[in-house]
Amino acid sequence: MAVVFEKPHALTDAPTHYCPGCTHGIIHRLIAECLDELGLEGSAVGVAPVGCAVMAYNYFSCDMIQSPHGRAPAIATGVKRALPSAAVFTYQGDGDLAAIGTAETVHAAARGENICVFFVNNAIYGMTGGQMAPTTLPGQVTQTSPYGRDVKTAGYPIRVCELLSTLDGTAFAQRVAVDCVRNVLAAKKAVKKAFQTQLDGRGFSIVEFISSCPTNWGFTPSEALVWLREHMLPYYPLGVYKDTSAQAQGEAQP
Amino acid sequence: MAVVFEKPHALTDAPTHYCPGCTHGIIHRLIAECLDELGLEGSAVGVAPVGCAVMAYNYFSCDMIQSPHGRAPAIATGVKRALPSAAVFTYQGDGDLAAIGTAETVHAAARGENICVFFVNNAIYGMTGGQMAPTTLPGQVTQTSPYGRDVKTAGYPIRVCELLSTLDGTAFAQRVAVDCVRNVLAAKKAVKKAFQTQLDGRGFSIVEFISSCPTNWGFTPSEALVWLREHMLPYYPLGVYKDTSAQAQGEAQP
Amino acid sequence: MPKVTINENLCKGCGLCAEACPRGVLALAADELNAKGYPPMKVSNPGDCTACRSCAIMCPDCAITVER
Amino acid sequence: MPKVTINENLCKGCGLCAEACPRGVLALAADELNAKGYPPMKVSNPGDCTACRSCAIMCPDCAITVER
Amino acid sequence: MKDLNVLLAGFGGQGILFMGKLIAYAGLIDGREVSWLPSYGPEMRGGTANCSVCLSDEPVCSPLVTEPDILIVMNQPSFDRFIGSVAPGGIAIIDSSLVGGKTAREDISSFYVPATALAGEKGLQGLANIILVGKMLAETRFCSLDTMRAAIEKAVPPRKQNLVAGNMRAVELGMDS
Amino acid sequence: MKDLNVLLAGFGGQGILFMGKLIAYAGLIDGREVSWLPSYGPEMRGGTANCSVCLSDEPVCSPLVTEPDILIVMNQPSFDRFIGSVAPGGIAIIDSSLVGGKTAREDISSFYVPATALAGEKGLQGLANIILVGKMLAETRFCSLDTMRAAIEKAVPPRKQNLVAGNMRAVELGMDS
Amino acid sequence: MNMAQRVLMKGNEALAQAAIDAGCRCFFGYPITPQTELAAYMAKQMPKVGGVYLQAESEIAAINMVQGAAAAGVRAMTSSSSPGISLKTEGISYMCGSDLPALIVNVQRGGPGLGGIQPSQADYWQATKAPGHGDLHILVFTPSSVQEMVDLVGKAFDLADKYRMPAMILADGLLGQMMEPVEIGGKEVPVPAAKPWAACGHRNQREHNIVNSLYLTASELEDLVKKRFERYREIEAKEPLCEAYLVDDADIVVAAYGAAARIAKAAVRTARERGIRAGLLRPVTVWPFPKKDFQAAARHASRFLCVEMNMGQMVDDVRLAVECSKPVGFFGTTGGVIPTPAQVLEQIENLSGGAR
Amino acid sequence: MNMAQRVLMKGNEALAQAAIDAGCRCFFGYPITPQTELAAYMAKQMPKVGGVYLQAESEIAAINMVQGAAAAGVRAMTSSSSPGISLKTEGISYMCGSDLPALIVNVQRGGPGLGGIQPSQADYWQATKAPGHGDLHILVFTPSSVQEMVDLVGKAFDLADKYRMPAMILADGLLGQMMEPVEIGGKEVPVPAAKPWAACGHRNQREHNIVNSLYLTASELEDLVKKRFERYREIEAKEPLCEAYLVDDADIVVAAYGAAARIAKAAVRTARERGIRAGLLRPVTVWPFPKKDFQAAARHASRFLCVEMNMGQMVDDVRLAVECSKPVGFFGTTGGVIPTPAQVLEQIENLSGGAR
Ligand SMILES: Cc1ncc(C[n+]2csc(CCOP(=O)(O)OP(=O)(O)O)c2C)c(N)n1
Ligand SMILES: Cc1ncc(C[n+]2csc(CCOP(=O)(O)OP(=O)(O)O)c2C)c(N)n1
Ligand code: SF4
Ligand code: SF4
Ligand code: SF4
Ligand code: SF4
Ligand code: SF4
Ligand code: SF4
Ligand SMILES: [Mg+2]
Ligand SMILES: [Mg+2]
Repeated sequence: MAVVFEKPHALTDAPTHYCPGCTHGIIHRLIAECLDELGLEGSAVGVAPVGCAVMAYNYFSCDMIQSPHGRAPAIATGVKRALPSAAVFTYQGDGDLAAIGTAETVHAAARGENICVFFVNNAIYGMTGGQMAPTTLPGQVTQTSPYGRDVKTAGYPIRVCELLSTLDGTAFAQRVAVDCVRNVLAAKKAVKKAFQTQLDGRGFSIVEFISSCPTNWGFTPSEALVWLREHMLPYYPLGVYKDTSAQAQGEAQP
Repeated sequence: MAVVFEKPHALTDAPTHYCPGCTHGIIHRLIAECLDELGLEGSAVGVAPVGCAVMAYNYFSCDMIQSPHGRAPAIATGVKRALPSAAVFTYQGDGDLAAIGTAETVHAAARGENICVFFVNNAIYGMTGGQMAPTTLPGQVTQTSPYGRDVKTAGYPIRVCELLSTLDGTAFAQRVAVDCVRNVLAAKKAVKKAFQTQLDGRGFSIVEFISSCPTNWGFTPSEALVWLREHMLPYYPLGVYKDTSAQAQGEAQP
Repeated sequence: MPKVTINENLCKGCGLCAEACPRGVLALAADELNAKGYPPMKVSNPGDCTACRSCAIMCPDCAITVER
Repeated sequence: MPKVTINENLCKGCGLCAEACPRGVLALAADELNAKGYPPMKVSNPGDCTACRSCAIMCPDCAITVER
Repeated sequence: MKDLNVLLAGFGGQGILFMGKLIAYAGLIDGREVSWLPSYGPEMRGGTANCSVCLSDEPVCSPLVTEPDILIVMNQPSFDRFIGSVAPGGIAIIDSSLVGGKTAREDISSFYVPATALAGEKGLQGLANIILVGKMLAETRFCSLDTMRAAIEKAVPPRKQNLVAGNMRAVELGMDS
Repeated sequence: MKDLNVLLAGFGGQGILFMGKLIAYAGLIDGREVSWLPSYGPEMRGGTANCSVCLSDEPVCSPLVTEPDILIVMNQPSFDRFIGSVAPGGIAIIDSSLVGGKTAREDISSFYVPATALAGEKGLQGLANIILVGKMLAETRFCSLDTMRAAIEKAVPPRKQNLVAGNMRAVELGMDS
Repeated sequence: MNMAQRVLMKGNEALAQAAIDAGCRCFFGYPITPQTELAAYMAKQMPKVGGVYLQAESEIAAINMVQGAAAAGVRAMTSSSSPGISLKTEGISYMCGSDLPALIVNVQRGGPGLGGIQPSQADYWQATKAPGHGDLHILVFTPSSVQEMVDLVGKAFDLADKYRMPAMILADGLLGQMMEPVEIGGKEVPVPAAKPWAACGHRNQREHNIVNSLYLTASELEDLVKKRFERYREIEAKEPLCEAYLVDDADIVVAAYGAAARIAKAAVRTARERGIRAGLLRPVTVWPFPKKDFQAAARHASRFLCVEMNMGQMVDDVRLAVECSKPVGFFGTTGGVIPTPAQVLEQIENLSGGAR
Repeated sequence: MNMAQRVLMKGNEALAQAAIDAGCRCFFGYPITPQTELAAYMAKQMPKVGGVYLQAESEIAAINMVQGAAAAGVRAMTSSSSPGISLKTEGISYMCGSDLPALIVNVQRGGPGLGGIQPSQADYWQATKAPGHGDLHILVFTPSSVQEMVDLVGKAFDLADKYRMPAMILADGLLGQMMEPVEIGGKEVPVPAAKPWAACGHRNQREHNIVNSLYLTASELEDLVKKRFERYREIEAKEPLCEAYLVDDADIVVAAYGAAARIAKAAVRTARERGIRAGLLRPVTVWPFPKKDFQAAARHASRFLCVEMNMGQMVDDVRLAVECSKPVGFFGTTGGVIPTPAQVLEQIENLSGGAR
């Protein structure tokens, strides 16, 4: 009998601390599968964020660095500049990447830093117990938007792929979702493309995963995926926002 | 005989410390003229950056706060939230606004913070003696890009108006230049529109001034304006990037 | 023959696999908690499995192995 | 009659006003430095001035007053 | 009255912190000094939750209970971790629906209450924790039943006062078990 | 040899710091201890520039010259600011093309050299500063002419060695003035 | 809350309510454990009193928003925990340099780095010696009960306004997370004194105000700093706060603040029961440090024991206060470990054995 | 530069060249006066040696790039000045918590806040007590000549690697901006010791390395911190550096470091000429503080005088070093004012008058 699905090698055996049904686990696996398939585990250096994924350093089998909150792109820049042959990636939440780390994100992209950024947008600060994130939807209730996010005072959610695509250094930017089998499979392709972008030396790549946080949204895991589909996807349209690969240059872009 | 041109009231009598021919002076005057014309001097609170304009607090006659480097939009946010009826503006250079202050800029815009940001893009860190700025052009020689800005290592210049226009909270964004009489007059209109945007409560407005730094560029003042015209304007196209005013909604946008 | 296996120690009983399975092969344990306090997922209709891997693709905890 | 006045203490001799003046009214002092060490701008052809304000609009130091 | 140091432990979601609040409110209502300290942070999620409550007639010094007079546990890991720490002469109350083993300690009084099963049987789903508090009340008489009712009324949010009756039933069930 | 504390002052762009470098290099070449300290930061731009140079046979302690043995000034504000600080018995060398006044001090030797005008006359535009260094050399003999030439060769960037001759002419002009 | 009530509240929430009661109307924060409840409380309550709650994009933005609001003349505050406080140090230094009053809350957790999230006191040095670059100080209060979280907030705001400088509540995860009965509310919201220096729009009625920390002329900057230090000297003379517990005749004086002081108190009490003449000095302000209380105690005490949830950061302050006249021992836990009364008692017993 | 030469160089530039000579191959910075020349030099020279010069978007990004490069196992550094250092404190704390070696240069300027740009030593407390949150220390070197800017850089990198911790060169605007003759170069670029802990890709040949400062279990974090402090104790025993000048028989011992020490030295020399038995103790490391040298001097000296370009930040360290056995006076300037030898001499003379 042939094994047609098992844990990728680039994931360790450590059980994760994530809540039941948290999509962080799916995204971890996709990245690990791509590291396996591209043979990158030995040359990869991953950078874990501050956020629910802070302990990603225990879950990926490649060398890992734990970054200060929001600074993962700067840490990754340091690694990549020191070791240009390493396959360097960050794994970051929306608070980490789009709030405190805004400057580091924008400038890593503007520099065309040759790294991959995996961005988990779950519209909330998961780790700290459910505060409003820069990507929290208008009207969404969180611990710090108890009356629903009021755009008049709390402002508007940031669409990260759109923002970064205006920068010349961004080589590849795609938004994916992990709410169903089809989207998870598409997400994996995006992850692979991101790594390929780095291997080709084309510069900064980002994959934004529209994700769920059942715990802080207050839903069951499958309810959370429905909410994601119905509320987040309209605000955060999926698609390739930028792709400078030769191949893509032929194709149309959204 | 009628005076048809004199120093606006909202500028103090203090002589500025700017180098001969530095366009900071022109931009100061435009802002002061608009404060005069809109009767805002008494309700205005200005925020000076860290940069050559750090001592703007001595030059504007309205109340002024000197901000840490890059944090002027956060300071302005604090003022505006505390005193919603104040006319709050920041005055910032490209290092201040687009490097260290990236997060504060992006988030003030995303929040639709009801303030005006006057952004002096002179493609260099003037105050500290001519280092590369986020807006320094490819190939441009500066103290820290002595071989010319190499986009492979130093990355690409950031187009701030384009970047911020992707954000829902940005109500008005225009790029102007101060290289000739016609453009200076257009710039003044933009400043007034920015203040009007705030008075109308429509949210975040930014006017980006394409400016010169004769000292650190190594040109005479008028050579510098020619260089600005020939090199900066092609990279930083002038125009209105966003305008949510009712009036503008009728018009086409670039 | 297709075979799906669940590592009950890793499983957190989230139910995403069962939701994803087009064949109703999987169901949560009714009266059982694993060491972490979760009701583990069970293979209740092993014979219906087609090894389509949908369950494993959605499992956040790599608790599922599929063989054919 | 149009009249342009330059405050020589504020002037830094940058020359932007002269460059902007369509009528060649202004010229830098040849052999003179003000207290700050700059050659101040001079109104060399006052009669040609039309009070168009171009010089003042370009002056970074508010050193120019225009009257009519 | 004697100081009472209580440690409550179980999985997140079992109402461990709420148990603690009930006991603390009871102390407050009786005019005692009180402290309530939860475990906090990510360890709460998925993992175990625990909570220290102190009742005393003098200001509470250390709110962290390391040698509880009373331990209530609602899962196996907490039982394993904390049963040894109960002060000699203390009391352990164990939800035996969820905890398999028994302690060998003879210097403490141990009570095995199948609280989760009981709650299921009696239509008091989710109130296993309150049943255990009831047991604690029966064994210690740390407050009156009236105080307990008042504590429940305080601990339950204003808009959910309809839950008070169920909670009281659970307390009584626990007292009788 | 005696310690020599030199203060050089003028507008930015007049080559004040370069003057200092020449003197410092001369000291270095002669094997002396040397320090060179510029004023720095925004005050340089538009405003005044000044520079402290110390030559000594022992390691220099304070590189900041507050009571110069020698003052060279190239503008009025610097003259006004520093002329009073010259150590008694010291020397002041003043570019009289740019500085109007004269000092009343009699405890120092003052030399008024119209260096800027001279430079203009002699086709040595921009070398007024070097003329003043020449004057200093003439008055103090702090180094030999050969050392001065070597200092100029070091201070002038390698690609601009063609400027050395002009500089030397300016030195000599200053010595004779 | 209109009448003082005795209610059960978490330290974080009680502090928040007390700030509102003290007239704070602008809160700018960024989430971090273990202070999240403070911000959450503000998010809920500020809108009800017409105040501002704003979640900033970062701790840096938050402290600068506070600076802006403070410069505009209102009572403003932020709260965070250890790593977030490091990020605020530039802003705190600016506020010191600009003579701006504001409140900063540090609900400390284990460090260094990301460290942990359990209670700690390892930012004592940062708070008391270097909450930013340059010559400066801030007022630092160390509550040791939820009630004190409440009582010190008003005091902190008042002194900050009076001396025109930032004040810090240096708490920790234990105090932030625990519930205790507190009396809160029932007082009129104070009307803070006028701030004629504020940048709030001059209404064409006065010269423009400038809030600034830049002084390019060194001597001018020096004058200002020296004047500021005169104010600091005044504060050191007038404002130290310290609780003395059984110190009058104490042979062994335990020094502890904040959460550690609660534990130390239990140990001191038991030590007395066992016949050891122990006492507790509990600094309620750690800047200004209550030197006089220590000097007084040094007259009869034979030794001191610092108990801290860090590696011994207050020890030197005690040694300096007693002019090295008596030995100062140390017992501490770090990284988020909370010491037990029994551990402290053991130390006291060892010392008393040694002393006899 | 292949052979050691005696050349005239600015302190900032000499330091940069020395770092390259010490094998530093990654520089990440952000412009700030008065350290700009350092970065400019790196921008010019790093490409020539195949090294990395990168101007970061901020000081925070720069320190984190340093952290990344250091975690990857290379010698990396950043430089800044006072306000920029405050912004780096979170990153420094992370590097301490992750046991990462790196070099941080602080060319101090007047503070607090934006302050000024003239030379200052007002970040002494920040460097020695709280360069970040949590229990931690970094090595702090205080050069007082351009030559020492050069010599201490290699030392700083070596000790940082040896003890796996950040090192700081605490300089100031005077040292950064002045030119002096220096001997520089001429040595082989050292090959730093292997770093088996580095996160540089495991090549499928070892377990994955993790560079991390998070330990959610408090006791685990405590154990680590306590182990780290054992290392600190070793450093305090082995690594203090101090220059003693005319101290052997000194009655009045001036304590000064960095630029202030140059000025103090001149004053001490003149005092000796005037028959006053003055001497100078010049700490070259201020953490670890050279306590023994002070203890030795305290045996014969009747008093100490700290001379600093701040409001007296080293005074307590001296008092603690001599166990308050001798009075410790202070003379200082702040805000960027540089003291003159005459002023210091006056203080010495006053003291000696008072002492006689
Ligand atoms: C400097 C700093 N600020 C704040 C925190 C607290 N903190 C930890 S995780 C987190 C937010 C995490 O949210 P996100 O990045 O969206 O990740 P998620 O948990 O949702 O996956 C915050 C604010 C911190 N550790 N350090
Ligand atoms: C935190 C901090 N970092 C750096 C500096 C130094 N600094 C002063 S001005 C400046 C850049 C100014 O450039 P820009 O914003 O473009 O303004 P310009 O001078 O060109 O008008 C820098 C980096 C500082 N004062 N504070
Ligand atoms: S809190 Fe949310 S994001 Fe974090 S592990 Fe739980 S479900 Fe996932
Ligand atoms: S340095 Fe440049 S930007 Fe600054 S004042 Fe001079 S010309 Fe203007
Ligand atoms: S492999 Fe497919 S059919 Fe089999 S259990 Fe999984 S989802 Fe169901
Ligand atoms: S998806 Fe995985 S973790 Fe969730 S129930 Fe199924 S097997 Fe268990
Ligand atoms: S007003 Fe017009 S014509 Fe007159 S001087 Fe100025 S530019 Fe020339
Ligand atoms: S533009 Fe103004 S400053 Fe420049 S030369 Fe003319 S008058 Fe003088
Ligand atoms: Mg998130
Ligand atoms: Mg600029």
